[in-house]
Amino acid sequence: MTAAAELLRTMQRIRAFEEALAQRADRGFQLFSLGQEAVAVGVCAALGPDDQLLTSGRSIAAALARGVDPVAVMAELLGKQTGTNRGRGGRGHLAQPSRGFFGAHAVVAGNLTIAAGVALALSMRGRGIAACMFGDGACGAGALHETMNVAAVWRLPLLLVCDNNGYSISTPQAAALAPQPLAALAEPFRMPARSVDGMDVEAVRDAAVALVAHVRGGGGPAFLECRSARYATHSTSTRETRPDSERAADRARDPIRAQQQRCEARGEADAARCAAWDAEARAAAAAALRAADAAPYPLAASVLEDVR
Amino acid sequence: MTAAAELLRTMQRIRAFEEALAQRADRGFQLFSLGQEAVAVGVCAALGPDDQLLTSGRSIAAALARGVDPVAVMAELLGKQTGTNRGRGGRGHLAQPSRGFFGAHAVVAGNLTIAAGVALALSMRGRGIAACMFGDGACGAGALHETMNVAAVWRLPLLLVCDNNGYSISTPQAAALAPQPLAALAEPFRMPARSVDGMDVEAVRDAAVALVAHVRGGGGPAFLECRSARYATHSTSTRETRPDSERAADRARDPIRAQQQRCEARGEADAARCAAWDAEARAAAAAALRAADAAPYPLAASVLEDVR
Amino acid sequence: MSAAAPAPRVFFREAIGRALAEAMGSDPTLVLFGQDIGRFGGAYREFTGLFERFGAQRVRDTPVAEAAMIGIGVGAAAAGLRALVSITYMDFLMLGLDPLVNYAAKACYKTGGQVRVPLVVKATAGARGQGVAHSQCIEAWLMSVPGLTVVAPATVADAYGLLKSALRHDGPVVFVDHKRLYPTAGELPTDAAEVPFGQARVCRRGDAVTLVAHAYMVRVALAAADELAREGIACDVVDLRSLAPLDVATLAASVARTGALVTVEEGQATCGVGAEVAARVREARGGEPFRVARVAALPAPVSSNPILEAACLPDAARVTTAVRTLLS
Amino acid sequence: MSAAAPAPRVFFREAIGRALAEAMGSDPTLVLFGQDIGRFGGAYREFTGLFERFGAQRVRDTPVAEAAMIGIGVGAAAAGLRALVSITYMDFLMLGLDPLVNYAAKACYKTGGQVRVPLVVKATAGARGQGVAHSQCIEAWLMSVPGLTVVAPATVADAYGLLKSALRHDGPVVFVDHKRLYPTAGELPTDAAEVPFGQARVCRRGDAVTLVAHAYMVRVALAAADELAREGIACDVVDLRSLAPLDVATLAASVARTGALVTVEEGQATCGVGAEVAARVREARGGEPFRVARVAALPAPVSSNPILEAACLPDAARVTTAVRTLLS
Ligand SMILES: Cc1ncc(C[n+]2csc(CCOP(=O)(O)OP(=O)(O)O)c2C)c(N)n1
Ligand SMILES: Cc1ncc(C[n+]2csc(CCOP(=O)(O)OP(=O)(O)O)c2C)c(N)n1
Ligand SMILES: [Mg+2]
Ligand SMILES: [Mg+2]
Repeated sequence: MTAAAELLRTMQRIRAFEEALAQRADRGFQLFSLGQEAVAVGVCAALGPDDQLLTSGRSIAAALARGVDPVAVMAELLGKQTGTNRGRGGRGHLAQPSRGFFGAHAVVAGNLTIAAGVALALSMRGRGIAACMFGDGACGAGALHETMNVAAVWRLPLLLVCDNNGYSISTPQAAALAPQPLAALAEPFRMPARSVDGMDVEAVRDAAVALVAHVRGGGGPAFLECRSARYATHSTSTRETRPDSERAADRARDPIRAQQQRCEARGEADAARCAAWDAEARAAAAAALRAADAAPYPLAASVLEDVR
Repeated sequence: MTAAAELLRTMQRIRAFEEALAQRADRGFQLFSLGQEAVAVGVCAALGPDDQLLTSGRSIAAALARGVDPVAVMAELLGKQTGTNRGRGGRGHLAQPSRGFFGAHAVVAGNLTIAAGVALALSMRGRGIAACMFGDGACGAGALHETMNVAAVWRLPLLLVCDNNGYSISTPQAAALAPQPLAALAEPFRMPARSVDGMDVEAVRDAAVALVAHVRGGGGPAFLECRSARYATHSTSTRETRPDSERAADRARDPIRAQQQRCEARGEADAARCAAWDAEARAAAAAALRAADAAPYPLAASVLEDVR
Repeated sequence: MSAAAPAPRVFFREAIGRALAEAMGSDPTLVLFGQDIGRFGGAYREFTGLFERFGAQRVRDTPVAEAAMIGIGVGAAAAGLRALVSITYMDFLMLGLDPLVNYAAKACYKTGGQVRVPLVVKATAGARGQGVAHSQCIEAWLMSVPGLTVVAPATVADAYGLLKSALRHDGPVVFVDHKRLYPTAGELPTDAAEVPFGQARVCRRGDAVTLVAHAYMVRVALAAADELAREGIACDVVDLRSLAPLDVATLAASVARTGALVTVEEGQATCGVGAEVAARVREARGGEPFRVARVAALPAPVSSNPILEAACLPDAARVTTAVRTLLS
Repeated sequence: MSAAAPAPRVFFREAIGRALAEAMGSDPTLVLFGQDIGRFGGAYREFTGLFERFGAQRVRDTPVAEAAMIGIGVGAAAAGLRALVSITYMDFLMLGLDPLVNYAAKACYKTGGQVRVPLVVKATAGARGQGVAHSQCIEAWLMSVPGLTVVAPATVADAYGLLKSALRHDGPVVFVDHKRLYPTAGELPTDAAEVPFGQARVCRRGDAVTLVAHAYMVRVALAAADELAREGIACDVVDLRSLAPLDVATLAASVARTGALVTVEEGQATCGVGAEVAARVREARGGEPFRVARVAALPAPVSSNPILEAACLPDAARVTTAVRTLLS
């Protein structure tokens, strides 16, 4: 299978996974990446096994793109003992450092300084880089500034990835953030920065590959802004505020459809093959959901375990 | 008297004041602005009576340049009841909002967000702008980023003044800060920014006047970096770390001597007149010190006053 | 309460919205700051309609930047406006403690009375399935800060009345609104009044034991009292309402009658509200003995996991057990 | 203590420096972060020589950015290093509470044990003429955070021993070094040992009253005990050393003998260490009565003004008065 097809299939798996999980509204709200799959998938295509990825609370796509077992992710999101975090982290806190997914953190911008520390540890231990995904919302936070500055002064191996879906809950980017594009934030710190179409998985991947090469080569941090669009509401329990027209326009640039068309155009996969992959992804998601449903909850008596 | 001579005299008064206070080592440590007088004086020359100035802990020059009564400043620094803050604020917390000196705050970068709030209040009340002085050390802090962003989005009437003396205690700028010049920090926020020689009081004043005009005109915030040099140690109780050669070079570009030479060259004041002004400044400082010495300490019983 | 009109029942968010709307209407210097409080109306719709009525100058959507939100609120309040800053979850207040504690709480003192900071920080506390970094109750930290007033309503009437008081106070106030109160409703007379700081509310009379709680835990304490009543144990239930200042007189009077005190809080027991209440009552009682027990969260982070969250937090069963153990 | 060599007297900063140097030497993954801790050697020269010996990679001068300092320390520790972050004054810890409390203290729990954070945050507390925003003691806040260990030495030996323990612990520890201890000296045997967490130290024996303190206030308590001894009042003085976990057994045993407890702390009384100590002792004593008084800072900011600072803070006179009042 070609690399382009792999990108497509990973996005299909994420989409199928989230759509399957969306059926479980009874299990608490979720933060989906529907529409934003290309960002996580493109970035992860540029990372290696020794690297670590940190994300914001919106983390399902990233965890799956990084290769974390979907059954364990599903179990975690449903609060089961077999989850990645033994059911204790849940939505917003998925983690599996052993798979290079250092984890999600639901405090907006709260993952940035942590990521710089992870980058430092990796560099002092001699292998790997850290990548950190955050939303446009995090760009107003001081932690980004502090992180960019220290990372630049110390030349930390850190790739900062702004998954800019244009909104912080209901607040549009322009109402909250003066810089335009957000990648401009990196300029004073004299680190390479790129702003790309986050709905184009290959564009994301290509930019990420270039910046990762810089970071891995000891050049210090880099900044990648991916302009994406979120199809669903902020979380499954948040009310929608965007006009229908805007949402329709967003839906029109579906990263999965675009990649499928690209694969077809290039002759890397025909429509039937793509449909088969999609069916496979849906079957796997359904299986993950069944496995998670069947798994036990943690015991109430375990509430004081792993506190310190 | 000419404007240039006024600038000179204000700097002389500040220098004399701090040198007089330096005799009182027994009264706790102090944070002097020796060498940095031109920054506060140049900036204050651009402010009007409705404006408010906030500063970092290094605030004597700013308070005096803003026109706060030196007797009250001296009393405050010696912990006396007749001080600006009734002796409760002391070094690092001088304030007299009624004189347009909103005050000092000794938490590095802690004054920035406050200043943005003051700017908002002034703009909503229809007059005045806020200016906020901070050191290079504050430029690594997230509060600067948050402040610049909100100020830019809301077009707050805020002049940010970085009094860059090149050091945060012992840490040279380059060891702590990636941006160069520091004024570059303002660029992503699309506000006007200037970096000027902070040892040249007219250069500071001219840049401040231009940026204040922008701010006052509703254009939103602006950023002024003044490259200065601190002659003394960080505080009177801090050990010196800079090489003698560097300190000598700093001393060679004395803002007061430079302004005096300028006045003389322009024929605005001859050497004798400048010396007389200096003597006057020293006499006034000595008088302020005597008055402060004579004033009472606050009563221990007042410790719970003004808590809420 | 007006004799004429029966008090209408309103939701918690409506009580807050009404207090805000009235204060905005009567005080043109009042400005609101928060994430998604404008057209969106706030996480719990408690700001609904304010943006439309008072405009973007006075109802300000902010970036996600809690330090700046609080700092700007503080500075604006210190310079002549009145500010309310909405912190979506109290956990994020940690990001803004520097301007709140190091500046706002000290401004009046350190300037010798020149600067006052009429600021309200509304911080939504407590657990409701949102996980380890969105569930904390840190009001005990704030109680300890000289210069801060801290209030935490448990009812619709107190949400309204305490917020009205906070919005007229001339110093910084933290207003703690608990997530689990948002689905609750209660009576709010049209002529509802301000609730002064420093006055606890005895919400149930009994003489076997004093239960002390605040915010959502008042409901838990009342549920426990209901159950205990069936066993013949009559509880005095005191709703603190105001954590700083504390109404020690009401607490001490209750304990004088009951001789037993059980404190209930959703935050941690360690250095918590209950420890302070017990200490103050003891000081006020001048050595007269009484029994004490504390009920609080277990010493663990509060997971979003429903099993673990429930295991961590106090509920009526834990309160009744504590009471029975104490009295036995 | 070794019988052969008499224990040399060293300054507080030297004890800290020695613990750091030894830990750096034996654990190559240990990295230090702080403002001016490199060539400058730290505000109290407690880092002197470490930069020269271990280099710029492991002794890192940071910008003034407490959130990043702590966050980077946390991240580095979580990803396989061991980190010590020096916060010049505990007041500034407020700027870094988000990574410390919302991430580090919860990382192990929320990842189901996958991530451990061997981090020490050294935070210098207390008042010594530095004013309202440089004098606070907020260790009580930290004590209440599940997942955090909090220690506060009062002596040279404990500064060394607790720091050594902290630098081997596999979770986050806050190490509180009080400013006024820096001019003090004490014995530090060359074979000085680690001091385990959760063990208080009885530093003076008596059976009239138990004085409990930590950090600099242990010296104040001892001075008060000296004075009270002259009046025939014999004090048990307990140095907590470890605030979380608390050594309740030692405290309860002392109070069992004396029947009276006076807590002394430099922070605020409200929700403070003393309130917690009293509550825990009470819980441990199962209702056996004892008398209690708290001595703490007055509820005001701590001014740099010498008169006001002294008026605000506990001193031996306030402790002796509290003891006499309690026992009378
Ligand atoms: C410090 C902090 N403040 C507020 C929140 C509440 N919150 C959760 S997600 C979110 C929006 C973040 O927007 P963005 O960073 O753009 O990420 P997106 O949700 O769009 O992926 C907010 C404000 C939070 N989690 N953390
Ligand atoms: C948040 C915070 N961290 C640390 C300190 C300790 N401190 C006091 S002054 C200072 C140096 C500040 O340097 P700079 O901003 O350049 O101002 P300068 O002293 O050079 O005028 C530091 C680190 C502080 N006051 N506040
Ligand atoms: Mg977004
Ligand atoms: Mg400087």
